[in-house]
Amino acid sequence: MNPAPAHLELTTAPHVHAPISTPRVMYEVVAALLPVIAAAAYFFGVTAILMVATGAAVAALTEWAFSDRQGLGTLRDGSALLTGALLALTLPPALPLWMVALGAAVAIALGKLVLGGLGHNLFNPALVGRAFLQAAFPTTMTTWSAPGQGFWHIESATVAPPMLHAAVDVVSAASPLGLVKFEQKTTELLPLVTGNVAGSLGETSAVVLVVVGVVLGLRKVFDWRLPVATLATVVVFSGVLWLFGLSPSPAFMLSSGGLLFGAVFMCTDPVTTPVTAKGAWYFGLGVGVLVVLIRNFGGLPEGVMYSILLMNAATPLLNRVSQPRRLGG
Amino acid sequence: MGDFAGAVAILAGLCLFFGVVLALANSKLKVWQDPRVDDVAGKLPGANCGACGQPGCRAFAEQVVAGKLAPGKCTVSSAGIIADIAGLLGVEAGGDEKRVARLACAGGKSAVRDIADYRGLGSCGAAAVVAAGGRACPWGCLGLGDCARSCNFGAIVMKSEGLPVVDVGKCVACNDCVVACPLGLFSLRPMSDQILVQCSTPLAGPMAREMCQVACDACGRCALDAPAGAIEMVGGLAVVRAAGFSDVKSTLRCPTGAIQWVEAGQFALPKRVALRALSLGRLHARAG
Amino acid sequence: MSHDNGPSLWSTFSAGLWRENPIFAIVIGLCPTMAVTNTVTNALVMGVATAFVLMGSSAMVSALRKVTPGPVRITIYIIIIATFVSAVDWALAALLPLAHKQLGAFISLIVVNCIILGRAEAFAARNPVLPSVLDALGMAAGFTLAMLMISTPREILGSGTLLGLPLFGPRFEPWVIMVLPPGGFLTMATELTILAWWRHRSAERQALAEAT
Amino acid sequence: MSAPEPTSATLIGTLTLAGLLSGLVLVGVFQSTKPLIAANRAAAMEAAVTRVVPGAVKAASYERVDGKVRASQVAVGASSDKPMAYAGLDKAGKVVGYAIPAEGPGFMDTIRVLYGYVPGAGTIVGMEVLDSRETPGLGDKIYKDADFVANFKKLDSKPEIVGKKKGTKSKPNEIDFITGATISSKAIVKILNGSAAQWAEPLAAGATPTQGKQP
Amino acid sequence: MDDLVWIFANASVINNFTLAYFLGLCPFFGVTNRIDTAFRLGVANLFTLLITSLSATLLDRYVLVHAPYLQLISYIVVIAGTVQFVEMAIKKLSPALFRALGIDLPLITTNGAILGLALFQSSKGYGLVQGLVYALGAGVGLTLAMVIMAGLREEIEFAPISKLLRGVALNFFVAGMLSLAFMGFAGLFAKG
Amino acid sequence: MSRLLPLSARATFAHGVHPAEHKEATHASVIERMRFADTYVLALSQHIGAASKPVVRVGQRVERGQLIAEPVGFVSTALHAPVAGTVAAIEPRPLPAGKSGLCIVVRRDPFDSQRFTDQITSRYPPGDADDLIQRVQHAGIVGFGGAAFPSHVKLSVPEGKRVRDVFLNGCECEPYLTCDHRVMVERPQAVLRGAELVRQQVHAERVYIGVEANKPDAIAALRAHIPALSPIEVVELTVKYPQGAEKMLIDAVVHRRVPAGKLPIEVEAAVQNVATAAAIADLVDLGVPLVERVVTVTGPGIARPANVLVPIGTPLRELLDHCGGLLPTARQVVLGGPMMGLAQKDLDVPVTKGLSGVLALTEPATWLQEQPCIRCGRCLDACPMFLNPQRLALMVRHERTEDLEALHLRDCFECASCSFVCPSNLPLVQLMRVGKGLLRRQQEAA
Ligand SMILES: Cc1cc2nc3c(=O)[nH]c(=O)nc-3n(C[C@H](O)[C@H](O)[C@H](O)COP(=O)(O)O)c2cc1C
Ligand SMILES: Cc1cc2nc3c(=O)[nH]c(=O)nc-3n(C[C@H](O)[C@H](O)[C@H](O)COP(=O)(O)O)c2cc1C
Ligand SMILES: Cc1cc2nc3c(=O)[nH]c(=O)nc-3n(C[C@H](O)[C@H](O)[C@H](O)COP(=O)(O)O)c2cc1C
Ligand SMILES: Cc1cc2nc3c(=O)[nH]c(=O)nc-3n(C[C@H](O)[C@H](O)[C@H](O)CO)c2cc1C
Ligand code: SF4
Ligand code: SF4
Ligand code: SF4
Ligand code: SF4
Ligand code: FES
Repeated sequence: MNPAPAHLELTTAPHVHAPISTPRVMYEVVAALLPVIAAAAYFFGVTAILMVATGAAVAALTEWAFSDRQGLGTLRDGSALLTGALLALTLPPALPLWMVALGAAVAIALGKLVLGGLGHNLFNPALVGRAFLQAAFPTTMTTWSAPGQGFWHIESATVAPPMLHAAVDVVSAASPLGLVKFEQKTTELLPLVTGNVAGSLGETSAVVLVVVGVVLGLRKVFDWRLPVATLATVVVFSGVLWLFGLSPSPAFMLSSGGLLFGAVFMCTDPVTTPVTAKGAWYFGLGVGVLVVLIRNFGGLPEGVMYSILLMNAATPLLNRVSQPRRLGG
Repeated sequence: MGDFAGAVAILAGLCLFFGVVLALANSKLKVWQDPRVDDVAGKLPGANCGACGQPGCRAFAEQVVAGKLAPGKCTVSSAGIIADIAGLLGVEAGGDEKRVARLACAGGKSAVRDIADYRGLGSCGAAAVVAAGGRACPWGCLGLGDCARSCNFGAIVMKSEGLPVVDVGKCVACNDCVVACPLGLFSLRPMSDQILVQCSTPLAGPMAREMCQVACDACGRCALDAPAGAIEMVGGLAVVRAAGFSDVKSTLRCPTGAIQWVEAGQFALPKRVALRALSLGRLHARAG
Repeated sequence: MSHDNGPSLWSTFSAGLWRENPIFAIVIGLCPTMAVTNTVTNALVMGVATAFVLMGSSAMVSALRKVTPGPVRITIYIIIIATFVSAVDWALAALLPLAHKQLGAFISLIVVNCIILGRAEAFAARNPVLPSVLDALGMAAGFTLAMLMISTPREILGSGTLLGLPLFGPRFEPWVIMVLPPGGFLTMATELTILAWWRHRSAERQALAEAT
Repeated sequence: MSAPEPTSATLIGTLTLAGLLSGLVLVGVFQSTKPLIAANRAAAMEAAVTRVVPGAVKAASYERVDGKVRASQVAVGASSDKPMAYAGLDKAGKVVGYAIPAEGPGFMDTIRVLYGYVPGAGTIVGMEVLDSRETPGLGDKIYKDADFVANFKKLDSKPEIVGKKKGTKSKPNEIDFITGATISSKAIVKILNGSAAQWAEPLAAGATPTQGKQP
Repeated sequence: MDDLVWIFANASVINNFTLAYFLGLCPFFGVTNRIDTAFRLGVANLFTLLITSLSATLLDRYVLVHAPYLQLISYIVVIAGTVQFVEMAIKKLSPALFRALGIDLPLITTNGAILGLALFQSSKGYGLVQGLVYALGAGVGLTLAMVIMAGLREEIEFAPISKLLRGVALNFFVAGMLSLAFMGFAGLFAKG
Repeated sequence: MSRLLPLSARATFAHGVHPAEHKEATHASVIERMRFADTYVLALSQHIGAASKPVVRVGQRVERGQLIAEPVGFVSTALHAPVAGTVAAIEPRPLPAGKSGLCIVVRRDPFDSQRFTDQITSRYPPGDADDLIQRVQHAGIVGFGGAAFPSHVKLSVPEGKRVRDVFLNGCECEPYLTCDHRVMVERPQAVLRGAELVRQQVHAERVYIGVEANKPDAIAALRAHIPALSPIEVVELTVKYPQGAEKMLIDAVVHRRVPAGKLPIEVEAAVQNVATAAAIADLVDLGVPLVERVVTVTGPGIARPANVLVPIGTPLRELLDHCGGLLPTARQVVLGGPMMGLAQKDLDVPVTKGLSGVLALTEPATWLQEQPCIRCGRCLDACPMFLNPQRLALMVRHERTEDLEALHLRDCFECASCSFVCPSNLPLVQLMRVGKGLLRRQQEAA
């Protein structure tokens, strides 16, 4: 007689699985954010760390509060943490922490949970949070404090009590995109690449973002087509306009604003972008065109967030028109 | 004052113009549709269940008004509504005898051996493609309730034995559960078919009984006890051939209780009959 | 739906107030509900103006229901409604010029408020004048109530004021989004959710009470 | 349920009748509210004129035809198919400046403004936004932000108004933009520059400053 | 030319009739459950908008000069009459299309976007060509919003969403996020 | 795409996945025979097509290799006694993967020498190549590649069609399995002889033997025996799953794509498994019908992994016992490879002609909890049929049968590449199967 187990287990094929899992993918992206957070802390000081911590914590708390609350619930997959951290990194430094918290709560509750949670949201949750903040507090959200004011420097605005704005104005600096748009001044490329310019926490250092993006792409954490299509479209489209004097140079377009950050971390969000390969190209094309249009002809200096959200909205349609053609069909 | 008249004229003129256009359209572009279709459709339950064989209630209404179907073909409507529609159209109510969904298996958790653990999607369709689930009998009910989920009328409840129980009062014979069961265990039967073989295994003899306590082991007693031709043994199973057959005698010697006389709902036997069946059948079988 | 065995006059009126609230239950008349609820004052004025048009047109439609030929009835209803709207428009411009300016084109757009044509078709065209007017009154009241419910949080959060009066200190940071289009949609969505939850709970309670 | 089919004549008749009746009602209501509405408009506009043209207490309407300015028969505040300007008159009935309505695209939608203008020197002496859909909290600062409105209390429109980043204005023809609403600020500047360019010469060339029609 | 571009951009996306002006919301929520219905109704609306723009310009120019205050009622009579005529025609010529649009056709009459277009184009003083471009923009914007919304709604049908949220509330949440995204078009081509 | 790049010299197909191979336990295990069992259970339906019809009675004596059931119609084959003994029963029995069907039960005669009888060799005289099709059918040869398709059907070229190339499938792309590998290494001449027989039968110009690069000894063994100027060529393929699926193999070697829903004959190709070819050679040269096959028994839950030549009908339990039995840690027994194989609940089922491997696994595939789909698109990039498994799975869950048709569910051949790569561990193939059942039942109902 066999010492066989009394009950064999029946599971469906395949009986082997690739060594990947959704939580693992999420935590890889979280890990990839660490250098970005480090760069933010280098330029904007301890404020950056406070903001990222607030965003991640509130996002996680919101996810937990609305999920089944059995143990960690859906927190375990790490996506809420990621959303919160990403949101914080797209915010201007010195934004009151209560706004960061509000944004994170909105990102998870409105951007994600209302629609059914992980995998079902239609819009990038972090950007829903950011768009909410941008629409709610337009002035505060376009006030940029200058980099390099010392590591331990904390603006009074950052710690303003909830619902109130800071009594004292922050030492503000115009962002490179704001400078082009409203004062027709371009910024040198070098500071843009290293990141020593005004802007949102995570977006300023182009070099860090490029390295992180390449690593994530090579590790197949995301679909490389999405960022490549986006960036290529911006380069080509703005390049053409640049020849006619209608746009800053493609190099400037690439390295300024939230484009690289968006391309690496947000255009690549699997949930809100097309599943098909062709759809990914369309998506990147759409984001690229919209970014160039909004930056050069729109009322806003920066359009990455809105471009991504708009293409998120179009994603179900893109999926539909880009169904793969079956083999031999 | 001219202003005044002008203004009134403008409006009246506009209205006159559209009056003429619409009147013309009304007479030239009119599409006649039997208004009774709307009336009948309004009375139907709107469940769009398809039990009548039509793609939906409105299509059924069109067929009824056209005289192609009897109102009674709608199995969902109450008799009152059917009579109402029949009265409206001046036709016979028609319709067939009430049919209900019947399950050809009684192998609940305690009757059939569990020989493996199925892990995965909790639907019968999914379990059926993984070694037909963990129960020993590959023909029997998987117990995961696809039928209950498919029933739009709430007529099927999964009972603790892991078997679906049909509430014959609610069942409208829509055929959904018949399609939903991956093993094809459901069929629609007239209510007057009261002798049911509640098993589907072709296995016979001890192999069948070892696998499941209530299996039809093809002993053939029921066929012998029934009038000639009413019950036949086919491929290791008893099959009731006679329509409206309800002779309880034929079930009494069944050693496993696989063949049953049911009054209304399956698995809900009148106590008296159940006891008789037990004493005569099961004990008999155990002794032998 | 004839009047004799129909519902009582009171229930005809009260239906629109809550049970069949045009906004929260039937979900029509959404345009003004989104467009003019960024301040409570606007919502109120709009509610009153709509109420007037609704009652007037319901009465007219009901009175003329026997002589209105089917194929052109919508056009006729629209003429009736537009007549009342124009009158209200001018009356507001004459009497409350400021409110008129605030509401702008939305007064004219009362013509296309679905509630009005909807009630004309669904109720007034089939019922005598009195119930029709009561129905209109109930619907208008329900509409106004709903608009108030939506405009209150929008104004408080979005401007930090209520009926134009500042509520918080000068350091309050208003949530501008609340007075913008997304704020309208999101406020409505949130209130609908709360209502659904509340209805669900009371239904559960009732079921519980019946069971015990 | 099925009623007898109405004839075409009935359809046409009822519809025309409805139009006729409605026309009667409307004309009636309109005629009775018209004077009040006109008075409201005039009063509102006159009030606006007196706000943007300091020293004025009354307004009179002018229109521009073929590059010339002349007194207009159109009442103050009423709409006209010609470009209009309102003279601000002091107590003595002397023209102290003109209030000119102008419009152009803003951040969200068309912005309509009324600005006070003194011909000759081409000085702008006041500005008021009549109508705009600019973003509350941002673009609406063009009329809510006292600092911004104050820019137009005394502003040279010649050769042209120039906007500067907040706190950097230095010349009489410069204004401070609103932080966070640069676009709306620019829109105002563009509207004023465009309008002033059209009115400067005709007004300077001297309108016949006859008394306008009193409201 | 520049002007026409701005008119088009303004009507289609910047001040989208549905998402920014809130016109025709009831049919917007009513017909956006399927992409193809949304698209068909969007196109139907587009044509109605073009016809309305044309009629409104003609009315303004030739009929209403003497009684501009009858604008509202004249517009609406024209719209109602036209829509009712179109409805009868479709019913006759293409019963399939009629069945597909079902009750939605009369909704065009009460679609605020149509009356809104007529009123706005007149108050903005647009001429014939500008009016038509404005109508085209409005129609395209309307269709765009409806088709996108329908795409999103077809997607959420599959999501595990609580019963409390399903239905109208959910649609409003989605519309809210969509209009948030559309704010990105603010100020496009405004050339401040 | 990759074949356009000069860098990747080896041929392959687009999409697909690369699971860990796990072949080391048995790839060097010489094929061994096992002790005879007492009872053999032979399902009448061993293959796709109509079940065979018994030609023996209960109680009758049968010799080893004797015909016990004959084909019914064209797509049907014969069945032979794997041992000499008596027919104990003809009755329904549980079969692998929860199926069931009529079986002939043969009780072995413990005193018989178990030689193939003369009778059988004389029925198929060696050297008579006149009608290979008939003989293959009556020898009960079915494809060893997994689908157990009657091989003679593929040997007969339909009217108006032609076969330009024959492909011998030696990919064995499923992890763990090494039975084809061993056949190629140990019996290269039989494989090549079979290849030539098949080629002549279908009048093909060439034979390609596709072997993945992870079997260098098999490639070498085959190449060593190919005579000069032979139309047979061994093609070394990149290691990728499911290279062995016939459409992928043809695409990989000659870049011809079989039209959707069609058979390889549409692109003038015929595919046979290498072991099938060897069986055909054995039939022609030695006159033996198909009564046994090589099965790989492996996995972390088996005491002694091995490649075993097993008589058809051997109870699974006996086969496992031959390999030392299941270890106490074993929690799953899978019939077939780990990608497409089916979990087994009952060890009393018999070995069938289509069985290529038995895996004893210790770690159920549910080690990963199912997560919501994150729409990452990995499944689309894996699917060798270029389907959209993500959408298909969604539509199955919501029973949208029209959409299933539109998304070409029928083209899915259940290779499980999609499930393999899904980071959320969705049971995608299972859903594909459920969906096909749904379509079938709905069609039946209509
Ligand atoms: C991914 C991402 C998307 C962003 N999208 C927007 C946007 O759509 N609009 C915006 O104003 N700022 C956006 N930001 C912030 C701006 O990119 C950045 O801070 C910009 O330089 C602001 O310039 P400004 O001060 O001229 O507005 C985004 C940032 C990130 C990281
Ligand atoms: C939701 C939203 C609404 C806005 N509305 C206006 C507006 O009405 N007027 C305006 O000038 N800028 C508006 N802006 C801001 C402009 O996009 C832009 O950031 C600003 O004009 C830059 O000015 P700054 O360089 O002085 O900060 C808005 C921004 C957002 C996000
Ligand atoms: C996913 C998949 C993988 C397969 N892998 C192999 C394989 O590795 N070796 C093989 O011989 N047949 C494999 N097959 C079967 C082949 O498609 C084909 O049916 C077989 O090679 C034909 O030969 P046969 O009839 O001799 O079995 C596979 C089929 C599928 C669907
Ligand atoms: C490559 C990658 C990028 C991601 N980007 C975002 C993002 O931009 N915003 C976000 O909220 N979540 C992001 N996520 C996390 C996750 O997809 C997100 O929480 C879901 O959208 C929630 O359903 C990302 C995940 C991955 C793997
Ligand atoms: S699904 Fe089955 S049980 Fe339910 S009503 Fe239809 S036939 Fe009856
Ligand atoms: S033996 Fe019969 S009753 Fe028992 S489980 Fe199988 S089919 Fe059901
Ligand atoms: S969909 Fe089918 S063919 Fe495609 S990868 Fe999945 S199982 Fe294979
Ligand atoms: S691989 Fe899995 S998670 Fe990714 S899209 Fe496919 S089903 Fe969804
Ligand atoms: S009120 Fe219903 S569409 Fe506007």
